[in-house]
Amino acid sequence: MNLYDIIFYFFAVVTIASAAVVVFSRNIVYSAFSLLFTFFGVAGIYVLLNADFLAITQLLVYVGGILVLILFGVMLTTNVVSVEIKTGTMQTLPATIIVALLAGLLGGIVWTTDWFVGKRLSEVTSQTTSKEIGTALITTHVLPFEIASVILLVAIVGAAMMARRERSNTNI
Amino acid sequence: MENILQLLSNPIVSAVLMALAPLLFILPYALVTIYIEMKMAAHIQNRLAYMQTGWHGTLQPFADILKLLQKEDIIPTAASKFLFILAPYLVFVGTYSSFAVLPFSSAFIGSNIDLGIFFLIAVSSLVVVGLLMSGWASNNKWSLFGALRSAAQIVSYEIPSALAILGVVMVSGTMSTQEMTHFQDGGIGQWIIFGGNLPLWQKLSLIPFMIILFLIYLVSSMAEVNRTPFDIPEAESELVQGYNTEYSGMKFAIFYLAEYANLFLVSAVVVILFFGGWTSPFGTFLSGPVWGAFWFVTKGMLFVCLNIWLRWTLPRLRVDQLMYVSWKVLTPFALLCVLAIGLIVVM
Amino acid sequence: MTAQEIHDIIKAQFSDAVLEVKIEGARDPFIKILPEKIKDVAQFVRDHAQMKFDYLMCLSGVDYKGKLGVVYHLYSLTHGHKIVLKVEVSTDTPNVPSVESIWKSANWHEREAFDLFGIHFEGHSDLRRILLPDDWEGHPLRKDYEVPEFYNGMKVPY
Amino acid sequence: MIKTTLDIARTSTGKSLRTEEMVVNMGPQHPSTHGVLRLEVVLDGEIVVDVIPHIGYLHRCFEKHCEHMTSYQQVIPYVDRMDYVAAMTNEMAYVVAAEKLLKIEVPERVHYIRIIMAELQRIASHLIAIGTFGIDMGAFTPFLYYFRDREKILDLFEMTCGARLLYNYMWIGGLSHDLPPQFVEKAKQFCVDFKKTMKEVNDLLNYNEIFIKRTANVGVLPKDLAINYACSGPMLRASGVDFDLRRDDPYTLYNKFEWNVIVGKGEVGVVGDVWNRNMVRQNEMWESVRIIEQALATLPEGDVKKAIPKRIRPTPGDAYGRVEGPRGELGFYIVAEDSVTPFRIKARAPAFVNLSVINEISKGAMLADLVAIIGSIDIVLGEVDR
Repeated sequence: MNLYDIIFYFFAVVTIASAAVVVFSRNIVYSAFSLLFTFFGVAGIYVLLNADFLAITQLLVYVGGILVLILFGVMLTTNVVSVEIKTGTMQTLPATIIVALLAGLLGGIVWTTDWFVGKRLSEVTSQTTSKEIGTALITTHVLPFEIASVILLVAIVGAAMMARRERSNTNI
Repeated sequence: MENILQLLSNPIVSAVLMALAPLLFILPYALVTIYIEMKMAAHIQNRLAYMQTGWHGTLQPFADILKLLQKEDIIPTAASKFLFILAPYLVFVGTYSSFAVLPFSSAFIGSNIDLGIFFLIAVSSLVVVGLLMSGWASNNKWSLFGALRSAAQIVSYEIPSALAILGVVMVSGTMSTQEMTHFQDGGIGQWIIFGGNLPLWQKLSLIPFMIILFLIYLVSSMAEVNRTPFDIPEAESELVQGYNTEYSGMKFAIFYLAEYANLFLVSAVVVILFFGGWTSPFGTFLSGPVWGAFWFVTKGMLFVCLNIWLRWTLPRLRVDQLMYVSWKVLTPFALLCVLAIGLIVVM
Repeated sequence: MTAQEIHDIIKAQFSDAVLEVKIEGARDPFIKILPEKIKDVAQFVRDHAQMKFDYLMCLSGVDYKGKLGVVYHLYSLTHGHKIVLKVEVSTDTPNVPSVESIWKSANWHEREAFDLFGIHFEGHSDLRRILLPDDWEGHPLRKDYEVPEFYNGMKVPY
Repeated sequence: MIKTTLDIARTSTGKSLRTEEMVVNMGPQHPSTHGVLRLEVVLDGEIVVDVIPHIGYLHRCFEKHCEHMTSYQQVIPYVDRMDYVAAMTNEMAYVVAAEKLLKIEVPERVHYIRIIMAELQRIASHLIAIGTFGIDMGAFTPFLYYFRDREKILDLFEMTCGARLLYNYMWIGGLSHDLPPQFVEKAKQFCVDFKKTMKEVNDLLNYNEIFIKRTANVGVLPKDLAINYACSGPMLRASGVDFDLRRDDPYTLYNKFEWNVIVGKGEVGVVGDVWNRNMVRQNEMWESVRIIEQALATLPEGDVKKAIPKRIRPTPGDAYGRVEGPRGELGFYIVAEDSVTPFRIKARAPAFVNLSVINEISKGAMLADLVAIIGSIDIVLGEVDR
């Protein structure tokens, strides 16, 4: 077991353990904070996969953006501590079906993917990924990229509109 | 001897040692900066500050640290204990990990990764989570207020600061901090604030935009380190120190250390982005790996002192004025500058 | 306006409300008013064009040993004259109409008089203790007040 | 009426959006409540919905104590401790009221010295008011500049009566002792120095852009409300009411001197806002210097004590005497019966009255503005609670 493996298992344990806390914790704030370690662990695994751009984006978007947003939402909720989250079993049948379908899908992907094995981090020559990602985004994948940006723009305009409508009724 | 060498060659040990290296800088730096801050504040305020401990009070920072170490570490009964303890370390980790990509000189950089400056933006978001955690875990309404204000502030100011960084990245064509510095090598005229080493007409047309970007980054960096006039999250007279109200002893010291480390970090980023990083202002004169470290730290400390100066001179903004500055002034101007720089660079 | 003229106007309007007047020989000329009428008189002197007592300088409770009094020091910013109004009520039923709706500054003054003298101001919006703790017993500035030996079960040491 | 976000949320959907207000307890141990004031603040986000002041943490039974004195003279040290930032003016108010009760006329030199002392004290008190207001705004540095000048005034007081904070200098019928030999010279020197340094701190704080942004149009107290609440002093004058007891109800020899009443004009915002209150104080200090300089130049010779009986026994009756303290109208209502003990003394504390307006002017402001408003009222809790 070399350093690479140790780090990998470390991140894997961090990710799974904290994800379990997210699901099983009865305190909504603990769940939210635990999400931090899940995101962090995933980012670590990305680094091990030599996907440095993805890893940093994961940190920036999920930790810096989404997690903070979730925390804001959670903290501004009244009586944060006393919110009872149901962690019992309910609606077993639909849940089983959905989980089974999902598991099947994931399993299929795992089975059919041509896994890139044999090479370790030390053997892969460290090279930049951002250049390739950038080039790919504005050449081969330019259409999805543009569509995504338009959708985001629409979302921003919509959010601004919703925020404005409340104001327009009052003359502040 | 051989054993030690063998131990050092162990990858885990050497990785840990490398990770500890920035501490060698941060700890003495914090002591010096505390001293400088107190002395500068005192002289701005018409008084002398420490004069008793050591020559002109030079030993006072050590005494302060000793006092903080000895202090009883109080955890409020109603606090969420685990998060309360974790929060200061998380804040410190967020700042500390950014030091990995600071190029102290051409020879020393923690990790010369390709996405240096991008990494720096990303990990500083850990600080926000730490602050929110400390504010919530303290179980104090003032702390929660401080934490929410602080998170809102840092998240808002990351946008203009990231845009300012983007402008510089477009000029230098790299996100690696080390290469960005190499781009500016060759004397004061080659610094990015004067257009870097691009052709002359591009340089000249870039200068105004670069100065605007520099000011934008300077203001938003001050907001990100929560110092006056942007110290709204810890406003003493409003929120009673905000998120760190309930902290004492070593945990408070960690917050304090993180704040000072963060102060140097943003100053260093200003230096890397606009003022040539570790390069000598005189071209090849006084340059080299060791002189590089000297220039880097000196330039960084100059901006640290600028921050201190402003802190002890200006009153504090109000929270809505703060948001106004970020969203309605800095962000549009930063966008305009990025657009203009894009046009200039492409032409 | 002199105190005599002010008195004459008030007397003409509220002939039965003016109980006593002292102008000669007094440091501050005062008019003693029937307690039930104080609010009407206050409203009148504030709004009357020639008097315009728009500024309530001070409102003090006094314990005259057996009787409780309230003293209103009025001033007119417009005309620059002053007058003192006084009311007296018995210690057993210390009820005085509140003038809070006329001069808002009376709010805290009346609360203070209630707190320290136990004068009950009828129609006051928020008659709570102001200087003493909410659970204090008695009204300390009354002349017959005796310092309690215990406060909340704790012995008061002197 | 200023709309809060709560109103906005209600009006937009027609019914109340489910937002919850937060009640926070500001004080008694809070750095910017200037002592032990406690405010129960109802907040909607950052916006103040309601403020309920709770006072009395510093209640020292001043009025009860006075009823147990063995002489009228003994009240003076207690009066000092009411408003410990401006003890001289407190003494002045009490002796003015007591002399009115006793119908005593004091020598002219006493009047002059009292005016000099009261005006010096006004400057000292305003220096603290503006300095601490700066701290409330997050500017720590001006505070120490203001304190440097206050120190010189305290030196003058120390020279005169040996005390720096609680003087017991003005007595009924005169003063405890005459001015020391070099006092006039040193006071004149102080006036000259003060004018120079005052400009410096004025530039440092009052015309700072951020400071103006923070204070202009905040906590506006309209004229009629100010009168209705019987606000006084800089608080009243900042709202545009041209009223100063020193001129309009002269109590010593103030009408002998040439000076102006400072009224808020609203240069950078609305008349009656926080900035105006601060600026009225700032400009009043200049006028005080003018009065002091004139009084020093024309200081008459003479006795500083009038022969009065050791045990004062006034004829029964009551008197209300008031002076223009740094915070506003400071009045004492003294009821005397045939005894050497005061029957009843009521202190009309300006800060007490001024503070009662806080709920009215801070609704709809932000939390940071609330701090500014408290600072601009310039309360001294020793006086509020007595």
